[in-house]
Amino acid sequence: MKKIINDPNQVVQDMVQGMVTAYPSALKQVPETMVLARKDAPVQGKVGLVSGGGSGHEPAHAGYVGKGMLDAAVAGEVFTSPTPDQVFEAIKTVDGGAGVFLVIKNYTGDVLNFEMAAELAEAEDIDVDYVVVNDDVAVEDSSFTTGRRGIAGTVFVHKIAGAKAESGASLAEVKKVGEKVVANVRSMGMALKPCTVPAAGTPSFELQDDEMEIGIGIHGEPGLERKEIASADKIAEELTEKILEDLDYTTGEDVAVMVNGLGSTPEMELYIVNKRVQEILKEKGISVYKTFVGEYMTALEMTGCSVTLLKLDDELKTLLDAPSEAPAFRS
Amino acid sequence: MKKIINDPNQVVQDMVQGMVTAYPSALKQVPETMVLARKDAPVQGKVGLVSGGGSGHEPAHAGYVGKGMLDAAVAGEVFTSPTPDQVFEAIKTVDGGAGVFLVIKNYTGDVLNFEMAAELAEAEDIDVDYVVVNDDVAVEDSSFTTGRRGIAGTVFVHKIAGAKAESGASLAEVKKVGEKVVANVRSMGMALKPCTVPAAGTPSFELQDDEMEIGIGIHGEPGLERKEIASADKIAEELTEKILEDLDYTTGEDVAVMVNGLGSTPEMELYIVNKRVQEILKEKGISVYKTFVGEYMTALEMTGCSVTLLKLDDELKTLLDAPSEAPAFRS
Amino acid sequence: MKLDVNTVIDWMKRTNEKMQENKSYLTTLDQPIGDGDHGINMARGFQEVENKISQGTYETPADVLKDVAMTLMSKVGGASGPLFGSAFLKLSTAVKGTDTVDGELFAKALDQAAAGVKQRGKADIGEKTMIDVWVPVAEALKEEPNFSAELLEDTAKQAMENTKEMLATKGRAAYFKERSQGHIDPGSASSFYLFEALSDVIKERA
Amino acid sequence: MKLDVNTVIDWMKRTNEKMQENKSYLTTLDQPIGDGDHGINMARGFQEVENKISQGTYETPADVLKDVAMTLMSKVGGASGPLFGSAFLKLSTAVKGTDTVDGELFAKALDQAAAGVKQRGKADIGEKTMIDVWVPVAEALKEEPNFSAELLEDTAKQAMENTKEMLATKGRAAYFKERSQGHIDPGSASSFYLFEALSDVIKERA
Ligand SMILES: Nc1ncnc2c1ncn2[C@@H]1O[C@H](COP(=O)(O)OP(=O)(O)O)[C@@H](O)[C@H]1O
Ligand SMILES: Nc1ncnc2c1ncn2[C@@H]1O[C@H](COP(=O)(O)OP(=O)(O)O)[C@@H](O)[C@H]1O
Ligand SMILES: [Mg+2]
Ligand SMILES: [Mg+2]
Ligand SMILES: [Mg+2]
Ligand SMILES: [Mg+2]
Repeated sequence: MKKIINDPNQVVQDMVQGMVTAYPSALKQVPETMVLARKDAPVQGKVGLVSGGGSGHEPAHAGYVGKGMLDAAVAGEVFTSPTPDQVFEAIKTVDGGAGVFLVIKNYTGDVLNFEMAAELAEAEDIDVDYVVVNDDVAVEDSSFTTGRRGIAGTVFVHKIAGAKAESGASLAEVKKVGEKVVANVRSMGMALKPCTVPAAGTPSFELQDDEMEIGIGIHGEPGLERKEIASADKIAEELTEKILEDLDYTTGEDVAVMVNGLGSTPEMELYIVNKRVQEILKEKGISVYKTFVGEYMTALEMTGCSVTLLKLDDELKTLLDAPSEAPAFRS
Repeated sequence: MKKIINDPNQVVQDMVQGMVTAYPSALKQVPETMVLARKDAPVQGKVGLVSGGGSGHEPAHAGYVGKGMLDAAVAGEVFTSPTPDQVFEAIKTVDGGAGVFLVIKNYTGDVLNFEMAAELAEAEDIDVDYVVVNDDVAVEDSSFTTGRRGIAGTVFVHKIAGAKAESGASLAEVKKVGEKVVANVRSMGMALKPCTVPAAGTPSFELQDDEMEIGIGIHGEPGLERKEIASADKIAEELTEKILEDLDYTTGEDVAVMVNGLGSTPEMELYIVNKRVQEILKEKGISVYKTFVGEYMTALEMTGCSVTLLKLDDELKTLLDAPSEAPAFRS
Repeated sequence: MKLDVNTVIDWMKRTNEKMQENKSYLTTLDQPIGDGDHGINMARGFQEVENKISQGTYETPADVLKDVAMTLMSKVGGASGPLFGSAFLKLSTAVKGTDTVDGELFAKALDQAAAGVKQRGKADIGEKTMIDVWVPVAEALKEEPNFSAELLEDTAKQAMENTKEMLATKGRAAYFKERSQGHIDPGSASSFYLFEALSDVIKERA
Repeated sequence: MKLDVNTVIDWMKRTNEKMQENKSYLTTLDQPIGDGDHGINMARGFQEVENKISQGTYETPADVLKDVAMTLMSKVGGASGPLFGSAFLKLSTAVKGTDTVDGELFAKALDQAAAGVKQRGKADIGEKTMIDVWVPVAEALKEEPNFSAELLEDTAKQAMENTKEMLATKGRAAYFKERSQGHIDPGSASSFYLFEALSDVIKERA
């Protein structure tokens, strides 16, 4: 394992320290926690937005803390949901009297820990509500399974629910728009090479030199199949078409596109994927409102990418465009 | 070689296509070239800013094209400076009558090709001037050598000279502030793992499992030494101290810090490095005005990072903070 | 079998030893069908448990078990933190007010703990989770309140091994569908170590 | 030796063959002490040269050499593009107006080409660059205007090999300092192929 770290068991602490010292005028660390909050939290009268999850997805989640987006992010251990008490600290920190909204990615651990935090908060009379993001079309939704995973589409939920909260909306209104994003966002990922959890020290899975994994999750959990590596065009087609099969994007006005790197994919390659994604959408008569190419929701140093499409209406467009001062998402 | 590409010989074309379709309202491609320019170029009466170089450093250089930063970027083949005619096309595209300023990284190829382009432009009565960025302290400056390399500090030159040009300054004024940045910026990098030029197909160098290379260039050219891999703290110390030895940062008012990922370093690790960089600066009584952590000047999928320090005065602060609409540098 | 406060403390210390010893093995189990952190989670959690209980003074088994529950909930995270936390909280509640827990009461407590995990995780037996160890162990003990250390260990071991051929439908392993078969469920393995530790402690005291 | 327009065309075609054949070898030379693109650059450049000259009709050697120069300048980039471009531009200028270039004129032209590379690259002999092939070749031919194909090839080869032990002080290899020693300079190797191609063509015509 070759990593630029100090102690594999201290990576989250060191990282949080590195984040808060990078943006001292924007962020503050809630003492003795792995919670980073807006410097001016709580904002009185505004719904507070909290998200978080395991670490290793940087810039998610603390990179999205800032005016117009999240009020706080909670960093768990690498790939491990934070504990209820940490989430509860975040909730208390951002509660400005209008309630707190949680953005949870759909993993058993995240759901359990955030729900328990919500119970703790309610016991202290803080209004809490939440949305569970499950944008990954790679894994089928059936009554059997845990449901779909939350991946890069979560960033759009942060942005749009964040803008809504910033506009002074109520907790119910923020929840409504959060659910609207979840209903209209779909993603799918793929990988060429695995990642290594620092404290584990060995790669989380193996792929042959000519193999790729289609439908990968952001912790290395696969979804669809392993097969021979294909061209960027074919990869873009496979991801995009699976998304388009799942939701009818032709009925919306426009879409937002995100081509997200999973950690060690050169940005050059993300743009090469985007090239074909844009062509496909054009061929299908789906018009693109805005495109995001870069690392938004990573899986440590996994090599691969995901494609996300969000169907927009006027409200979502306005909120997507609204100003954000979050370090990793400025608009 | 595992890469998400189509044809190793078409990566630059595909990437440029992917970039312009990602930001169609911000960028335009000069027909039949690898030049991406501001959509509204040429801006009449404004000094035009052109940079570029070999590809593989994304988001540099086209990610820095936009109001407040570059007017055009020229993409050469991977790690290969663009040819004079391509640079000349960029110059012609952005010339709004007030002259054109070139930001060149100090590599023989870049200097030769950009200088030749400047000659071509002067032959057509376009005023051209330039600055050569040589921020890398890893390689010694002596009359013998080619001089120091230009690496991540170049991004500060783009930002600050870009803001100056946007303010309506003359070519001479833009050059003056460009040179001021060059005089006050120093960087140094290191790597844990090499990168692979797509058309070459094999890694550009080898490092043992316990080895790192200190002083690496953004094409894999080493500078100082190969040695046993050290902790993030030690790495941060070595890079930062080499920079501080080279220039007295205590005499400026404040510094800007950039911790730059070379391609496949998890963002988590960049923040871990930043943690120690900030501590060191604090220990030395150097106060930090603004910090940038992320991928600004990459080397394909090289694993490693660089640290850049820029000594600021009031003018540089104002220009650093000025608005930028470049996709990869919004402020 | 009789569990007094010191036996419970020893049980937890022995469990911690096992989690530390098997940290990489548990992580290895979590790599092919999960996200490769289970051993790290368990080792961190039970180390914190050990730190916590070696500082406190306890009167009853329930007091210890409660601190274990709270520590796991606040130090582990992931899926396993709240689930093991819930299990210990139920154990604690079930034996509240008793100085010495006998086999019958322990069996009852285990049954409630297993039910707690099911409820928290919205899962049931046969879904390739730790439930597939907790439920069979609870059932075996219910049938034989004077159970031996061997029975406890064998039942837990067999239950853990039975998860190997199961198809996961809950937790991260569910994403692997058919590919989840042929691998032991990591949470079932750590649950086995927990019961093996108890068996060890009972044997020593016998 | 006499170079007419067709000989020059053949020379360029043969050079292209060699650059394609040795593309990965040249890149391999550029990896340890450069950025690993030299073979790619040369192969791209001379393929474009071949495409260009097979479309045109040429009267004199100078016409061909000028197109070669312009093509290399506009299709290669990097350090080698402008440097090889300058060399060919100087060759073209030096033989302008001549239908058949004899040994003496060619030697003079090479001398000017070498000077052109020196000037463009602000470098001199002994700095482990292509100059260390161009200059020795130019000097050898100057001394022996009736040079044989063998002399040309041997001189170029020896010069290329001499770069191996040199310490680079210009170009990317300069960053490697002592570590640049023990490696042949990639631009010297491609320059050798260029002269070897000429030697081949002369032999064939003899
Ligand atoms: N819904 C559930 N109900 C019961 N147990 C579960 C459930 N989901 C996961 N588990 C247990 O948790 C274990 C994984 O724990 P761990 O790896 O620590 O957390 P995570 O899955 O969040 O990474 C699984 O092996 C399984 O035994
Ligand atoms: N200043 C210089 N003068 C003469 N030749 C040079 C100079 N710098 C580099 N070269 C030649 O160029 C070769 C490298 O070419 P290439 O790899 O194509 O370009 P780059 O160095 O830009 O990647 C070197 O091997 C050397 O022979
Ligand atoms: Mg986990
Ligand atoms: Mg090059
Ligand atoms: Mg796990
Ligand atoms: Mg090179």
